[in-house]
Amino acid sequence: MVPAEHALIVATILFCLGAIGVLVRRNFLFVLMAIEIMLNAAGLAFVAASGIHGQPDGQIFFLFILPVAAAEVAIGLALGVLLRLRYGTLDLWQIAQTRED
Amino acid sequence: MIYADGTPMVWPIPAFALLGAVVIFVFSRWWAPRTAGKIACTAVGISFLWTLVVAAHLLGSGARQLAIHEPLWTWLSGAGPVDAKIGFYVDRLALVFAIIVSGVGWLIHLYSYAYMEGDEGERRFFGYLNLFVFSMLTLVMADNAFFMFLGWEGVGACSFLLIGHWYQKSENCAAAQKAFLVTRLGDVFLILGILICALLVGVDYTNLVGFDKVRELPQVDAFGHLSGKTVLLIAGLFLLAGAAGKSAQLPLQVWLPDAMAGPTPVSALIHAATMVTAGVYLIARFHQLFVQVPELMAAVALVGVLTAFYGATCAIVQTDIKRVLAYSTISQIGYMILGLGVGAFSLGVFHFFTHAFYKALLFLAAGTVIHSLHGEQNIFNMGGLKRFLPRTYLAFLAGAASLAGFPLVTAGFFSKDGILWSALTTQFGSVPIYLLGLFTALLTAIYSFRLVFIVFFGEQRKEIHPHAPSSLLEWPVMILALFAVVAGYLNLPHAFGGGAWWEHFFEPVFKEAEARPLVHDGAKELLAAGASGLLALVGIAAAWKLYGPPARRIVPEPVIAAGEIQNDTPAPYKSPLANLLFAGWYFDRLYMRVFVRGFKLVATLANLVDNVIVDGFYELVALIVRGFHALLVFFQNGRTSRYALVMLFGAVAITTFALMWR
Amino acid sequence: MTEYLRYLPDLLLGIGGTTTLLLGAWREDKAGRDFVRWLTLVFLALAGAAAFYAALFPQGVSWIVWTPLAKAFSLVFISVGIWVVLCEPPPPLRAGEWYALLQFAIIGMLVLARSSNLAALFLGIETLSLALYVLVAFRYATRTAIRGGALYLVLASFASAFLGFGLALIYTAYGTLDVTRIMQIQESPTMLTFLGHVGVGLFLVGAGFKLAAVPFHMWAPDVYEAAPSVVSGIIASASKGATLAALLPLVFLFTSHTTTLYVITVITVIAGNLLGLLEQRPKRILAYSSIAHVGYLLVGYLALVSARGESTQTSHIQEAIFFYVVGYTLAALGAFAVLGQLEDGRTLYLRDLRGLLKRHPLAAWLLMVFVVSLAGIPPTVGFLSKFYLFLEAVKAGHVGLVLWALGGSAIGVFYYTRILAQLFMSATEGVEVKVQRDRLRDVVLTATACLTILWGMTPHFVFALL
Amino acid sequence: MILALLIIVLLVGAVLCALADRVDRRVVRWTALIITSVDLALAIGVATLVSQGPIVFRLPWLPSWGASLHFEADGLAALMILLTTVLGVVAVLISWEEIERRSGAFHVWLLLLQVGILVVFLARDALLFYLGWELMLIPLFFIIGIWGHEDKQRAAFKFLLFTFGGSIFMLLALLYVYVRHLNLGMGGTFEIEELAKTPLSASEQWWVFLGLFIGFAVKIPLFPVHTWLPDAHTQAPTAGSLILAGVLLKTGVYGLIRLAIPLAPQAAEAFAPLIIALSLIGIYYGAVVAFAQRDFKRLVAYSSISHLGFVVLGLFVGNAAGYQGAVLQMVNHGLATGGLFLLAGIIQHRAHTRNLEVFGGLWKYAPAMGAFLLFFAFASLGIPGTGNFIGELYVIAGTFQLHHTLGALAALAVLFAAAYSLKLFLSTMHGPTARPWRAFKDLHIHESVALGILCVGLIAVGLYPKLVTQPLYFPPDRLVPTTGRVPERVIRAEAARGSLSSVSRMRSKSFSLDHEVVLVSEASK
Repeated sequence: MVPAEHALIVATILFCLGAIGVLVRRNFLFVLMAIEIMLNAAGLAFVAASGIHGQPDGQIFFLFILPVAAAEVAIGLALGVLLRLRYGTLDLWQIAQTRED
Repeated sequence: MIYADGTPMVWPIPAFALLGAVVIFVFSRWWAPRTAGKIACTAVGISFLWTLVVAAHLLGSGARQLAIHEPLWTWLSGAGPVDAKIGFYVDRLALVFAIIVSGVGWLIHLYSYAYMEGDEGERRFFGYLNLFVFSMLTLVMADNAFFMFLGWEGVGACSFLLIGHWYQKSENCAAAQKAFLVTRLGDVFLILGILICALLVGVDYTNLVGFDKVRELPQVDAFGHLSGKTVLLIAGLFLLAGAAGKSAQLPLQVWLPDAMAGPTPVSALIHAATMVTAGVYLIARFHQLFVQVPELMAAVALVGVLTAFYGATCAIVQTDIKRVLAYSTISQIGYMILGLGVGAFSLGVFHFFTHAFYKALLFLAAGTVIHSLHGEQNIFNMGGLKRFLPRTYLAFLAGAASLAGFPLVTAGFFSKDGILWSALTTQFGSVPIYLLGLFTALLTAIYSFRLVFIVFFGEQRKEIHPHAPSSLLEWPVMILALFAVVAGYLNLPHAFGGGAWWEHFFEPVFKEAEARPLVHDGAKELLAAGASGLLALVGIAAAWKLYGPPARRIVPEPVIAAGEIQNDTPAPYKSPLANLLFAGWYFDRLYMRVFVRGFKLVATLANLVDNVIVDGFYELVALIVRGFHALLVFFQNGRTSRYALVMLFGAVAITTFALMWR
Repeated sequence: MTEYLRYLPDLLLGIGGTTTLLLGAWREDKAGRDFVRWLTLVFLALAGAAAFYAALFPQGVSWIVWTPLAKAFSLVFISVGIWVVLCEPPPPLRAGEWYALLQFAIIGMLVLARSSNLAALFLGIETLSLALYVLVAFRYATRTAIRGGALYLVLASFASAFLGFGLALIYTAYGTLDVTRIMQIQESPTMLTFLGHVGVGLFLVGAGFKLAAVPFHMWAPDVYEAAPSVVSGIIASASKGATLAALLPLVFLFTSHTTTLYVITVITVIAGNLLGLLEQRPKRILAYSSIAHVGYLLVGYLALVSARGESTQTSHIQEAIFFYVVGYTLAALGAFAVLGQLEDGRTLYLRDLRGLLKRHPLAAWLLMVFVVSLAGIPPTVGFLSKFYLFLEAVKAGHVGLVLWALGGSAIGVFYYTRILAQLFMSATEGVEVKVQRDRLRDVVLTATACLTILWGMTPHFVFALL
Repeated sequence: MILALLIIVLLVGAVLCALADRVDRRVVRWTALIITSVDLALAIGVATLVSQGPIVFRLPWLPSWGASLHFEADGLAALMILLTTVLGVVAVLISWEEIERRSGAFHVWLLLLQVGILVVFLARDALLFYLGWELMLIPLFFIIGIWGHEDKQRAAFKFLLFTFGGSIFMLLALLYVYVRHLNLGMGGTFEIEELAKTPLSASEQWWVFLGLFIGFAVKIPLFPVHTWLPDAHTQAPTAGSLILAGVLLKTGVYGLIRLAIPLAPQAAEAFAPLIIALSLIGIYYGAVVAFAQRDFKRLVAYSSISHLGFVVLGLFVGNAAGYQGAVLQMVNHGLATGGLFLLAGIIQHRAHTRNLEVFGGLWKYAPAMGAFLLFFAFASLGIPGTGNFIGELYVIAGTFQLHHTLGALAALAVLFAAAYSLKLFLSTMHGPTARPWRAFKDLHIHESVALGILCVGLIAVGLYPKLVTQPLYFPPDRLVPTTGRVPERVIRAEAARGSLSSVSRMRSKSFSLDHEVVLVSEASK
């Protein structure tokens, strides 16, 4: 059996990867994906901790994280469509540099 | 206005003058300009009359009542040594001054009424003049030094305003400013001196006798354990500095010649007869202090005699008729101070008394001359005026003779001679001082008759059309001339067979402080008087030789036409000595260069410091704050991943923190 | 049944939100808009009443607990909802969604205010955030709105991830997310404290983001500028207030993080005030101001941490924080609402304020009151609340911290008064702004301004809520 | 109750002015004039009542904090509110013509400013005091910033930032004392009298005093935190300058008297040498820099710094003379400098410039104005007969008692005062007419009245300074310092007079004042 601590370490690595993804990607969609990875890392950590403590609470909590992530992605995608529509790009840097007025 | 016991109140004396001033200032704008003059003359006239009433009462009650002390209300109190009332104190000293101030003042008011006719600022002029008389009366009649200081500053202010009466000329403003600031410097010392006195014995004149107890104190705790005598010396020097400022004594004499920018009656009243003699009054009033310390008396005498000499030397080369008289005033006040300094307080005051008449007369006569010549003041443009202004000439001659000390028939002779005799014979006197005073008397005779001969004798030097003065310009002068001749007999010395009434009159005031001549030899006294009388005659003869009609030569020789010399001509003469004297020994130039320019420089620098360094410091702080702002705002660029980076940085920092500093 | 009563406000608002969402789709005309508006108002009022009474019933163990403080905060957030409904005319399009999202956001706040479990806290934050993402981008016809929404979404999710991961670590350390249990466990230290500390640290990142504490503040100006003004107001005031309300029972978590909190507080106070210094866009100024105000609140929070549960002191500090939140909410909402009248689909600059005095003097005077309150100058509630907060901080021994905070506020005065200068002191020539006027809004804003001043002199009314 | 009324009247007045603005400018002015006059009447009432004992008004406010609306007027406070209300009336009079734009708002702010000032002067509760203190900021900020002159915004900001920056230290010090008082188990209270009982250690006092002092020093302003003042004065409209110079600066001094010294008496003593040095520097610095100014108002502003230096000097020499001098100077400076600012405003309104170098010869066009300027310039340089002389004399005397050299230094500064005052007068009124000031009108009647009020005040104080100093001894008189060397003459008067004369006194029926005629006769010689 895989020790729960290892799962935690994996979760941490996942979280860091996600965070790096947010930092290095400029494309809105990829950034969203990276955030999903981070949220899932949190979920994984919960499940692992649930194992450590022998309780279901952590797993239940993962159930809460899932719809949250889903809802965020849903809104994110809607905004992504609009971004593409208004700015013609999903590159967040370009969008940031666009001057209004 | 008379108390139940028959003593007349004294507050009305200054009050009438004040009332006149207030009425003129507030109401006269709706009246004709001439009305102001009428009000002013009336107000001072009533003051004078009331002074005479008080004088009659005091003289009449003799030793029974020597003074009227009339405290009105508490002015300064509750603040330790600063404790004074508004109140009046009229003893014989104050009385003499008050008579001169209101009496001569009244004559000059009358003169001014004619003199200032048609002047643009007539109302203002008479308002100030009344205010001046009020202040001067306050000065001499106050019952304590702080209240006296009110009058003291008041006369300074009026002097400032009247010098600057013709305010549209910047020279006049500069002269006014100079006069005020220089006297103000003296006043600062005066107030310090008064404060020391306040701490020692209090400022009420009735307390001043306590100074002899102070002298005996081995140390005074309030003054860093200095000995009582030292404290008195310091206080006395401060008072002397105050007196020097107001009375134009060395080294604060520079303002008086410039003060002649004012209208001539002002010069007569303020800068000859009354205000400038305030220093004499001050020292006479504080005689109890001065006599405690011989060094102090020596200082007073030295200042007096040096100033007398200084003034006489400068007067001898001046070309402006009023400047000659101004330097002469400096010199004559020097004599008065000398008299006080050698302990002859009553004679110092006596010289003030006679001087008030003849100097006021000289100024007024000069004013008539100037008036007749449409403002011409350079004596080398005058000449031969004897024919045009015979009465003025006679009056002027009387004044000049009195100034020169023409023996036996003039007041100036007796008063000056008394001082010189005291300088030789009292415990404070000495031979060098006497000799210098004697030499100055010679110079005095020369410059006073130089004036007479150049102005009234000889031929007309310029095409001028003098017009005849109105009668009001002449008869006050005649009255003054009368007194300039006869006033001297009030103190006819015993040696001349007189009773020295004046000295006896002042005995209750000065008491033991009055230094008596150590020599009681009538013959010697006559000899000395003869010497000075002779010198006066020699001086007059020399003036005749040098400046009289027969002499076509003017000594010293000017580099430009004498008639063209102006007050600010840099070096009018060929002789450097004459130039030195013409410029008042270059005191003025020195002060201008060192103090005035120095102050302006410091002010400019301080302003710079304020703007650049002090304010700059805060600007720098603001700049630093802005710098931080710019730094922080730099990161607000809207780039999502950069924001995330900063957040991650924060997260890492917090985590590290949590792990390490546990 | 009574245990359900504690969820009654949330349920009511949930029902209300869904109803308005549906009804809004039904009719888009003015009548429809007004209808959903008043319906929302009814639901909010009902929720308020429910919140008022729900707290009276016995409380079992739950994720949600009605403490007096929670009740007071809940009432404040519901009032904010009512205020927004009254003050802001319904948007011309998608009114139903607007009101639905508003109610959903308030559910999130209510949950936050009452959470006694970190899971509930997470859910509350997410509910609030999700609603706000959409509200920020509500006027998606303009490009900035979308950009701001996207930025907010990305960063908020990023922060949520930290929050989630932090909670996971806390859970790993303590085996529970229940606040009272964690507190009990913490008193008997376990071997996993290390994970717990890291977890609390990451939790702090997530919470800090919601609060816009430095260095998690960067989003604030961009988002506030992009969002409709009133939404910015909600984000600045109520949303932060809710987060802080959720943090209030959690002080024990941070006892070993005081240094971190201290540093965050100081740089928040200073940076928040420095950032706004020369800013030219008023909404961004208010954003920076909100950062600074979070800094002041954190001063209070640190005092709370230092009080270590001492009851009278804790209750005093809580009172002070509550008062501050109320005061700040009044002023911030009011200020944003006034700016909202000037918004014309383009970026608002300070110079645009010049026209306000001529066009709508009342609005100018009201904005002045709000800005003065934000600056903390009497006789407004901003002064007294700040005074109270700092007083409590000094009581807790944080003299140095208060000096930092006061220094920051001295810097901040500059940008607040720059707004005033633009309003009243500058020449009005050549400034053309359109002002949307609404009578009801004027009334509501005037009342708000009056409260701002009234409570600035008589804070008892606010304390009475507790 | 009368104290609350003082403030309520002004608040009501502010509302009325706001309403009147809808009708007409004239209505606003008259409303403001009536309101300020009513307030003046009330203040006179307070001043007369206060001699029977302090007037107290106390209303519970925040009982949980121990803060109450505690207003109390003793002699000093009564003087200050009298000054405030007098200048309030004058401020309205002088704004009669000058303020043409947004007159309603101006008067609203003017009245609110006075509210803040009155609260400061009357508060005996630290929180209330601070509230009043901060209350003064915004109104003056607007008065300078809206109705000021060319560089008004910068000046307004500078004023606000300096004062606010100073006041944060003060607030912190107050909070600290409050908390110490609380933690020592003495209960939480903001009553200043109670707070003063807090037994603070020496170092605590040091810090508390420093905090309070920074706050007050900025307001006074002392060197080197004065730089906001010249800008604020120069740019402010006349009424603003008047109130600023006349009373606002005094709140700083008043704070020192009322808060800083009672709360940290030992520290005050420890700080005294430093403060005395700062105020002496300020006296000279202000006077010298004033001389270098070309701007009328700037010159007067720097002279203010110099005068306020005298006030603080008097306060910290620690004896009755200095203290009375300080209070006298507060009043006199308010009247004299106020008058100069009025004239500055009047002249600027006509000439559209304040540059002294382009003036000259204005007397010809405006003799009445010249006379007033002359009077105020002389008052400013401390001519006897005006209150300034008495104030300066007392301060110098007090300093002299402390140390003779310091006293001499302080006295010498008067000379510099003469230099700048004369420069001010001469370069404006005298000299050749530099420009054809054709449209230059002499004073209007309301301007004359405003200036006349100040003149009368100055002369009254100058001739009967008990008007100011007597109330200081009204109960409670504990503010008057009793420490320091007991001022005693070296030689007592009775001992000095000795056997000079027998003095007969008799009351005179012709005078109502304490008047007696003393006949000095030569009885025993």
